[in-house]
Amino acid sequence: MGRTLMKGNEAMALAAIRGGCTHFFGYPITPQNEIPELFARELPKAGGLFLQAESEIAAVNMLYGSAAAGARAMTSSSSPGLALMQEGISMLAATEIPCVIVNVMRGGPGLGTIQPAQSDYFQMTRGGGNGDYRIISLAPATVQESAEMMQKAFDLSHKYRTPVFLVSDGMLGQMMEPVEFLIPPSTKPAGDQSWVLSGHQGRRPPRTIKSLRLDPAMLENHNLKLQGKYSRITRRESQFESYRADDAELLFCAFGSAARIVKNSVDDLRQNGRRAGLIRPMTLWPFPFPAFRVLPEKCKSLVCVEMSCGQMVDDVRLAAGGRVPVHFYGRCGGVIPEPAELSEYAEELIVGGAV
Amino acid sequence: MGRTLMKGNEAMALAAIRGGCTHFFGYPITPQNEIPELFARELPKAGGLFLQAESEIAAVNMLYGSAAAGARAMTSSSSPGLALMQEGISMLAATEIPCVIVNVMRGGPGLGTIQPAQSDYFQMTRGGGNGDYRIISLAPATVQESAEMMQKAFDLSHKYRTPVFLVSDGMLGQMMEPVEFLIPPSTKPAGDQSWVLSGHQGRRPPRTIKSLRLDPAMLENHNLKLQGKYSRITRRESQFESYRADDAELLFCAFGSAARIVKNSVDDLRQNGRRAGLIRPMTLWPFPFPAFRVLPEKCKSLVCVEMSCGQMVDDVRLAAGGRVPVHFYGRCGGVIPEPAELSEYAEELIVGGAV
Amino acid sequence: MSVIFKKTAGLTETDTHYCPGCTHGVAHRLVGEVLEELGLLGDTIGCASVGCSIFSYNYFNVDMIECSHGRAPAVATGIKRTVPGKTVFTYQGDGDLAAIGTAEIVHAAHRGEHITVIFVNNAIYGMTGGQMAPTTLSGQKATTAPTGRNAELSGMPLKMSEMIAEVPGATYVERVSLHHPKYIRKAKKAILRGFTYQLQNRGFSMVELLSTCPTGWGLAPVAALEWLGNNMIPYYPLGVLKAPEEV
Amino acid sequence: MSVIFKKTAGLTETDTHYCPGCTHGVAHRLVGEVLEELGLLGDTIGCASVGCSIFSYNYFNVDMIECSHGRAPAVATGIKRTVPGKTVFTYQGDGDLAAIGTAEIVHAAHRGEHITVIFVNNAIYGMTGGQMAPTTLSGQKATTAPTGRNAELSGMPLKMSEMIAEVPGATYVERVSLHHPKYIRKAKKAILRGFTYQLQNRGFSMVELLSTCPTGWGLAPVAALEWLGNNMIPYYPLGVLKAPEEV
Amino acid sequence: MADRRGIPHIAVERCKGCGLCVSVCPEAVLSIDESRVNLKGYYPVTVESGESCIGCLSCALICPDVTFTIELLDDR
Amino acid sequence: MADRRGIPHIAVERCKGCGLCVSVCPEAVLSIDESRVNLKGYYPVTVESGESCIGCLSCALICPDVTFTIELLDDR
Amino acid sequence: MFSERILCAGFGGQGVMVLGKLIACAAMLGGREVTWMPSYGPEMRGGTAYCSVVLADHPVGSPIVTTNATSLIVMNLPSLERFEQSVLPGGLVLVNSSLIDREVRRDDVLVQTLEANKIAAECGAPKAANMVMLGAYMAIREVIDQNHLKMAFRQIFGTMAMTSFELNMKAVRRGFESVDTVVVTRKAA
Amino acid sequence: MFSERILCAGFGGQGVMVLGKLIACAAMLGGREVTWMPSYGPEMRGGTAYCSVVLADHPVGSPIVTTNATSLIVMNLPSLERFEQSVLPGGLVLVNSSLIDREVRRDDVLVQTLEANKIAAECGAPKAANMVMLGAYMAIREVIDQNHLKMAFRQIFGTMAMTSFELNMKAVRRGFESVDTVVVTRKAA
Ligand SMILES: Cc1ncc(C[n+]2csc(CCOP(=O)(O)OP(=O)(O)O)c2C)c(N)n1
Ligand SMILES: Cc1ncc(C[n+]2csc(CCOP(=O)(O)OP(=O)(O)O)c2C)c(N)n1
Ligand code: SF4
Ligand code: SF4
Ligand code: SF4
Ligand code: SF4
Ligand code: SF4
Ligand code: SF4
Ligand SMILES: [Mg+2]
Ligand SMILES: [Mg+2]
Repeated sequence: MGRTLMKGNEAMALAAIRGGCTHFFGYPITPQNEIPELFARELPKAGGLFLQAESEIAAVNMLYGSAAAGARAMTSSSSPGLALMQEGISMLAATEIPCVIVNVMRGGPGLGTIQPAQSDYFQMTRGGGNGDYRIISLAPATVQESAEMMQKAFDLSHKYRTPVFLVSDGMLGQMMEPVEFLIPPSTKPAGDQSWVLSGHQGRRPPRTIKSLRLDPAMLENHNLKLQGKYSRITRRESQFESYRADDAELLFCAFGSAARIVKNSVDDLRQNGRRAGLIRPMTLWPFPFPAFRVLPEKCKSLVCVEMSCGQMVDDVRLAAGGRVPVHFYGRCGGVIPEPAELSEYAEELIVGGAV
Repeated sequence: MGRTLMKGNEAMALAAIRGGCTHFFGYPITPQNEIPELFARELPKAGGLFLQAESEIAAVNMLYGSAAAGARAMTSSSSPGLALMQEGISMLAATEIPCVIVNVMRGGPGLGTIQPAQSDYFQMTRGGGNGDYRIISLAPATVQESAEMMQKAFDLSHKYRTPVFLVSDGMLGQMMEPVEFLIPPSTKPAGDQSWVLSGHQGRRPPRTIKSLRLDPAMLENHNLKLQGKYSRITRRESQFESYRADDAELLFCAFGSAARIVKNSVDDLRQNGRRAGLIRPMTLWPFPFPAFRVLPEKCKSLVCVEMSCGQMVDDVRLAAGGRVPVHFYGRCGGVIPEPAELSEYAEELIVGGAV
Repeated sequence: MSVIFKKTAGLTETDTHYCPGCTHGVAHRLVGEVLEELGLLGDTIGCASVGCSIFSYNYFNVDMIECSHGRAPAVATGIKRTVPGKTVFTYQGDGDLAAIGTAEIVHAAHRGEHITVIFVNNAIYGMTGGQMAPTTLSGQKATTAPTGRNAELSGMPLKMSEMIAEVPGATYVERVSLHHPKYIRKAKKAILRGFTYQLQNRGFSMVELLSTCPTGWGLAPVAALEWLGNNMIPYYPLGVLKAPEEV
Repeated sequence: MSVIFKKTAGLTETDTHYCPGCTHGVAHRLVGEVLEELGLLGDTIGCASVGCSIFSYNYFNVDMIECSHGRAPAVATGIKRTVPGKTVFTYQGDGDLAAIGTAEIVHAAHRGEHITVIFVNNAIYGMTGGQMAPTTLSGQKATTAPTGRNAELSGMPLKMSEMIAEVPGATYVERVSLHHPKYIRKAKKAILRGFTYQLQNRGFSMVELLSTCPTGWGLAPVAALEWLGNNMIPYYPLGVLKAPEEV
Repeated sequence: MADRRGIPHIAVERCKGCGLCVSVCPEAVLSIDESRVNLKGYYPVTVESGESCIGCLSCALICPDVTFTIELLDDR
Repeated sequence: MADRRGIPHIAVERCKGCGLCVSVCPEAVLSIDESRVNLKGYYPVTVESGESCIGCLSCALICPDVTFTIELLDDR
Repeated sequence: MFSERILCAGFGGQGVMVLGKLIACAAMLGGREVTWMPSYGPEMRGGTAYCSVVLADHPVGSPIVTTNATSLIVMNLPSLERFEQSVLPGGLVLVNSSLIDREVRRDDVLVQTLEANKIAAECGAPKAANMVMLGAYMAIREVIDQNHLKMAFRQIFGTMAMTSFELNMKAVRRGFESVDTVVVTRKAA
Repeated sequence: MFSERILCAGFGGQGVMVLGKLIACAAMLGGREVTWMPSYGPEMRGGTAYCSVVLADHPVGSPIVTTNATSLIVMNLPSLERFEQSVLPGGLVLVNSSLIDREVRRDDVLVQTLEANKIAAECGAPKAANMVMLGAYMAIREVIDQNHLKMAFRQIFGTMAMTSFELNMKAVRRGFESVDTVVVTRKAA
């Protein structure tokens, strides 16, 4: 196909179809509407199904049914819509149903705004639904990566039988950038289908997909099984990008949209002779703690930059473990920071002696 | 009244009425049904209103309307019900509506069980709704405290114009213990009513309660205002109990039901000559970081005990800041740890040299 | 000698957890029998809802999925749209279907989903201990209506079948009762009809079964049957509320 | 010389953000006039819903509250149950009321809440850019129904008023249209009647206003009025669907 | 019809002693046996006068626990 | 009725030029003025032949932006 | 430190919950720290109902008695099956032999059997077998006195008809007395 | 490092979004890194529509051009009012003087005015004022060439009717040429 100019939302939808997605259920909400709209046009042509649900709650439950019946299925929404899906997501995690859920984040709380933000980090990494569960959470920073991570999301979800979040935002979803589809289209996974609801045909005992276990010992066992899976994922799947970090004195940590902006200011700072670098989590959960295990020798402080009032900063502090101070710089409510203000903030820290 | 034997759920409901609660909206769910049932019997007698909603979503939105119209109003539910309320809670926080929301936690994820658990710590401290917001989260450990914190919850919610969580669980809610109502009944708060919807009577401009702000600068300002309030609350309202902690080598951290059990094992360990102690967060948010600022001189390690797979442990690690190792012991799925197993775990740590 | 009645293969060997005399068991049997008679057991996926019947996934001899409270029709939609060749049904209580799940049932009907809904109306929340449901009768006591349902406070009981019948996408809606063998025979016919329309891809079908909850009502099982007959049927009249033109 | 028409005090001076020719503006005016004429402006609390009319809180000269998508009837319930002396209304679009908010509207009606619902049905999601609504007509194009609504896939359009009229607690339900001055006069009468019943504590009233969305429909404003008259009214017949016996 | 002869068999261990079958049997064939408790802890139903059974199936239709198997004596 | 004389006043800056009023005026009193743009950027409506106005209020009833004030010349 | 950990178990209708509540309440009125914790949820339906009661002279930690009961009061056979092993060596097992026709298999506990249903019937209060058990418990474990029990009745039942109060107290007394009159099987602790 | 940051602004129907997309796409086809970012949401309705385009020879960080535009293409007056201050000193302001009858007030930027609507009408494509602006932009900032623009047309519009393609290209050419023929106001950088 070569490089095509495409919105992040469109790239995710097309990549999903390449990733073998056959069923989409969703409810309109800005700034992600290009996703359902593209599916509405394209999925039927590919023999798949686009169905508009009456609400986000219905959408996530249709997704549950569809994926339980064996489809590669997904939904997408934006922040308040995700809030409504929490019960359903907890259920998907509990019953280990593979599927993909996109959050094109906007500012909050409440209705907030339709402009970009990253203030759903907690929602994307620490549930919001009830109980102990974790969702793999992938955070692209470019349109190209949005496409690639979408294809990967389906594979991960099937590999671990778990829902996967793709965490975009209004900026990444609405902007156009060159995209090239490099990953070959997926064919249906030959993987384990022994849990899929298909009718027993009189040839096997009936199957049940369920989360309720009234015997505490059984539910604890189930939880331990889930936790075992989560540790495997934590060990194997955390991912990050390291940008000019090797010799950094001041190390930024930022993801997604914020990270792209931070890169600009890392370059600016470097031009001014400041040793700045960036660690960009590409998985929000599992958070890439290994990236911080060995900090650059000269690293004097970490600066977490978010388009929120500070949520990932908890994880950065946990990663720092008290070894270096962690500073926070955030903009919120739909405001997108400029590289210059980040550089300025960093300069102040350096001049103030914090770095 | 003297000491009366009472279920935690009943004590909360009665205390709410003493706290001036006039309106309750809720939807049945185990193990909190005694709360709505008591309100159904008692509130009408007190001139108040009990209304059963068609769902938790309706309940939290009725609460929103009622509190916005000036009532001391509340709802209660249990874990999956709370998951459904997330959008509404984000809205309540955004619009700064004072009200009280009880979570009588049960095991998860999904439907999980109706037995006690503490696996909604994330849900109770890091939203789950969209956007940057925080909810004051009170965690009683006895029936007596359930009653006291309930009355306090209303006052806090009005003081800061913010929703307040009362975090109980199936054990605290279902068990009976002696209760004495010591705090005098609240009278209606004379506080600021300038935001209450009351009809303008042609005497003032119309009022609007809203969360949407399409101008990013305005929404950022609103967020900063909220954050300012959250820092004030963080500075002033965090609370904890310290139990035999002064000279502890091994310091437990646990809240609510788990904490009462830990107390037993602290006593056991002390009897065996082990210097154990407990820090019990009484507010989950704001987490009582000050309790950990100065650790007991001899403290060699922290042990976080939860009836979950480990959620508060993040905050304990943040509190420890790398100064001492943080261990985690959890039971989940409705299993309640026994003091003996905790003591045993602690002994192993001590013998293993971790402490 | 011939066997004229035996337990259907549509039910598993597991004993139910229902209270003595609870007609959920009768509803189960009827669904099991119909699925067996239509030869559908191997090709059916059932959606269990949250209520006393949550464990129905242990009792029906078909693949089953547990659905969050009220959401079974959405889950059923997802399944049916993925494997249209399978028979898909939901089994829902009145709290599940008529309260929290109102939007999902209305919109499954609205879209004309080719599914069959078994709606067990016992006028109460059984599972959680006898709270008032939208279907609780006027004056009927419940733990959250200690002096009986008060229409001034909570409105008159909701007639879901009448409402759903108004939705263009609903094909077949009938209300039957389980309080007497004669009525149980009719109930089975209705269930059969519901599944038959599904097999013919003729859209959404729902059968409302008036059912007892001796525990929640605080009545002995036999008294509960009578109470149903004397109190529920007058308010919830039995019969076909909507049916397609036969083809 | 006498002024026979001027802008009502029921609306603020703020200009609306609605697209040119969008009849949301007409609906606003009618509600404002009725509230003014009944002398209720100082005693009314309005519930804005999520849709193009979200900013209605800037336009009505009454205290207003913003409600999450679909939940206005629950919020209104909370308000009315707290200050029963105030007049409480919701203003909701068809996506808000007929999709995500189905449960809330049905149950507000079910409980017979003494509120008035202004239901603006423009057969589309205007705010989010023209997606299909439950009320979108068969064959009508929308961004999520690019070849037109297909009844096989999405069912026939949902007639909310007919459905709500079936709910026992609903007192007054009428459907009117805003596509022509003659109909607008009738619409105002209906709105007046809705609020009057509320003042008499006679329960739940809902007025469905057929409305245009020139932008979402891709039509010029005048063409949109015609389209409404020619296409919506035949499917959504105007008139009283339910009204109380006069006392 | 009066000639019709049925034989009711009861899976006693499944019985919850609810008495619904007893209440609907037109021939008073069944009764609750209060002299014993089944493994589940209920007084189970018992066939009191089997010879009167007309095989009408009422008991089987109303039994929520599907305890009944009914045979028809077709040689009469 | 033909005797009735109305005077339409238009809050031009509020007008969005949608033309609804023009389309419903029975006397062709109104027209869109394409010669100018109001502050909002629309071609506003204008009174083309005010003398024909019969004060029927149609324009006022249909205008979504409530631009009209109508007076009745009652001396006729 | 004093700590009595009691499990009361039986069928749904046998009144084991109230039995536990009365013990807890009377002990509270006697100045103890107490907790009472029910089993709850749908598994109760038709199955075994039970509650845990803890009496102590210091704040009670876990209100749940699982493997470390000091007393077990069992009203029916399934409950004995389920909880026999939960009693600490040296603990008490109080058995309603009206409905339990097997022996306690442990030989490291104190066993007291009594025909509670029969005794209750004799008192003219056939439903008060739980009160008979309560009386027996009071006789063996001297942690609550009759006065506090009477006050507990008031607190739990509110204004109760005098006759039923008298009947219940009679059953309690008969249970209390029966400890000396019925066959006692004491095995070595 | 090369970095061109463009703001295109005008009324909803003026085609500023497409104008920006064509620039971005053509530049991409010419080998640049590019981003395009629209304003979105209901405030667009009837108001000002605008988009940001960034062209660079390295990966683009922020796709949003706010205060640091190197070029501003304005199609109507409100857009000039809103964005005039967003241009960096030395930057370009390209003004559609058909609809903007005031002068640019900055004296530290390069200003080019052209009567885009009039020129478009002259081409027989009255709706193609945006294409005229595009041509002028190409003439001044030599970052995209005609060939890539043609390919960009294909990518963005798919199979477009040949006539409308030709018309659009004609408008682009006339815009390109007009830079030398219309009055040019250059102020000192
Ligand atoms: C989200 C959520 N809310 C509430 C509950 C609690 N709950 C469980 S069953 C039930 C009601 C069951 O009533 P019904 O549907 O009538 O079924 P029945 O038990 O009467 O057969 C409720 C409210 C839940 N599990 N999940
Ligand atoms: C929970 C949630 N889901 C989705 C949205 C996005 N959304 C905003 S308005 C709207 C639909 C509006 O349509 P309608 O109610 O018909 O009003 P209209 O704009 O047509 O007047 C939607 C889906 C939202 N804000 N919140
Ligand atoms: S509670 Fe009611 S509905 Fe549930 S099993 Fe018992 S009788 Fe049946
Ligand atoms: S989008 Fe439609 S409903 Fe919304 S303001 Fe524009 S015309 Fe009106
Ligand atoms: S078949 Fe009929 S007659 Fe025979 S036992 Fe059953 S109910 Fe009685
Ligand atoms: S109806 Fe069934 S369960 Fe009930 S008594 Fe008869 S056989 Fe037993
Ligand atoms: S009042 Fe009637 S006649 Fe006069 S301008 Fe308006 S529509 Fe025309
Ligand atoms: S209807 Fe109103 S807004 Fe539309 S053109 Fe006429 S005056 Fe202007
Ligand atoms: Mg029910
Ligand atoms: Mg609409």
